[in-house]
Amino acid sequence: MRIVVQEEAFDLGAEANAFAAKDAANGAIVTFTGVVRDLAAGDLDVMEIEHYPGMTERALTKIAEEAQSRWSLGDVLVIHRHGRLAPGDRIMMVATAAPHRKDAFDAAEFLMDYLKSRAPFWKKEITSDGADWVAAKDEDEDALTRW
Amino acid sequence: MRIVVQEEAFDLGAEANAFAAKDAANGAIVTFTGVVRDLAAGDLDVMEIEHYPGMTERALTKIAEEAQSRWSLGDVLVIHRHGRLAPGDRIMMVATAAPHRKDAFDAAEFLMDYLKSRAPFWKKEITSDGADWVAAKDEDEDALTRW
Amino acid sequence: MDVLYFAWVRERIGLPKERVETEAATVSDLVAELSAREDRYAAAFADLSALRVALDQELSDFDAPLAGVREVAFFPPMTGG
Amino acid sequence: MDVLYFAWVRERIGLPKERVETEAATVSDLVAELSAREDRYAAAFADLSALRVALDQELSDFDAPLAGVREVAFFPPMTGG
Repeated sequence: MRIVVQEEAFDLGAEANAFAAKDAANGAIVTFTGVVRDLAAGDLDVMEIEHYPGMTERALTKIAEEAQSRWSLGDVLVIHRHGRLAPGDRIMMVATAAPHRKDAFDAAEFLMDYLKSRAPFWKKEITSDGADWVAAKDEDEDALTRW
Repeated sequence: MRIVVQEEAFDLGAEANAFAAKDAANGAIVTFTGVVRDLAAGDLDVMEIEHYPGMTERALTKIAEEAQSRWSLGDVLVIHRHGRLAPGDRIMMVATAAPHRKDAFDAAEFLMDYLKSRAPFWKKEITSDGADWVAAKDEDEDALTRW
Repeated sequence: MDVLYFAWVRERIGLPKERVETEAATVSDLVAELSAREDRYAAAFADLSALRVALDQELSDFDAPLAGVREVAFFPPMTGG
Repeated sequence: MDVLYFAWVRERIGLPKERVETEAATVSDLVAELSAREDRYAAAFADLSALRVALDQELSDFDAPLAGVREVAFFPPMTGG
């Protein structure tokens, strides 16, 4: 298990290759990568991600451990950035390795659902019109009920 | 949409980076990579993958088009190898890009479920004891019923 | 028409592809015709529930008509991914 | 104890962290105490349903006791991923 919280960009390809290089016990590797989207209006300049140093690592570790206890996983990776990002930048990624594909998929979706609403990150969108904190979505909270 | 059927190895990292480099319209990128597993016995020497040239590309294209019609996707990638592979080798990958994570995850799972039972590939496991064609699993056929 | 065999069907029949001149109306008729030829065909086609068929590279059924079909392929259930 | 604020709670109160000497028994008591201090606190804590609280870096509730707690953090619902 590897949990990384950092300001710098990460290399999705290098991380995916390193993660998938482990062994022949895990037939299934799933990655999810989150990318800063342009707003509908198309005028997003910067996305600022604030986090709670200390608690962030604890929360991510707890979520990853919960995934490992629920599914048969060979490995879990979580990388999440904070600081200032631009549209198209990669915010975060998770990766799961498992003997079977269903476990790898379910665990990756679980990680994402929990990471959205239970890891202490907050997003602020800065446009030419000003700055707004991104509101939590009811559907993200609802997504937790299926696990 | 890109469909690749090839004997040569592919570079998961390079493919993931290229696929995710497209644009800021898709906030969610999911990849699935299949790896040749060691058998429980641990003595798999070679996995031979036979396919039906012509039909393979048609079937994969049809499955990818079906995914695009069912979910809101920005892009789809399918790479599948044939020929002789060793334990730990990467057999195939799919990638999906979507504005929303649920679409990217569901489409990737759909692609995998259909690819397992509806794309003309056949696997043969060669061990020190001999060679056996891998039998299709009922659970893989059953997985299709949820879509 | 061209008849193709894959995986253990190919191994059992002993060739990957052959040209077959036939008046068979359906896939089942073609299977019966081939099975009558030689034991290796009869062995390969013994259990149709273990086989799949594609007509011109599209999955099909054993009761499908062969009119206009140029390529028939027989193989076991697929195991991709 | 240390009290931390994040996102718009931090902006509204105007600081990220402060040392608070308090006898408050629960989180709610602490919120009431802070809200009584100045308008900016009252504004930040006006709608508790829009807030979350963590005690020593674990998510908690507003009726949780503060005994033994070293670090309290207030913030809006999280938006990671």
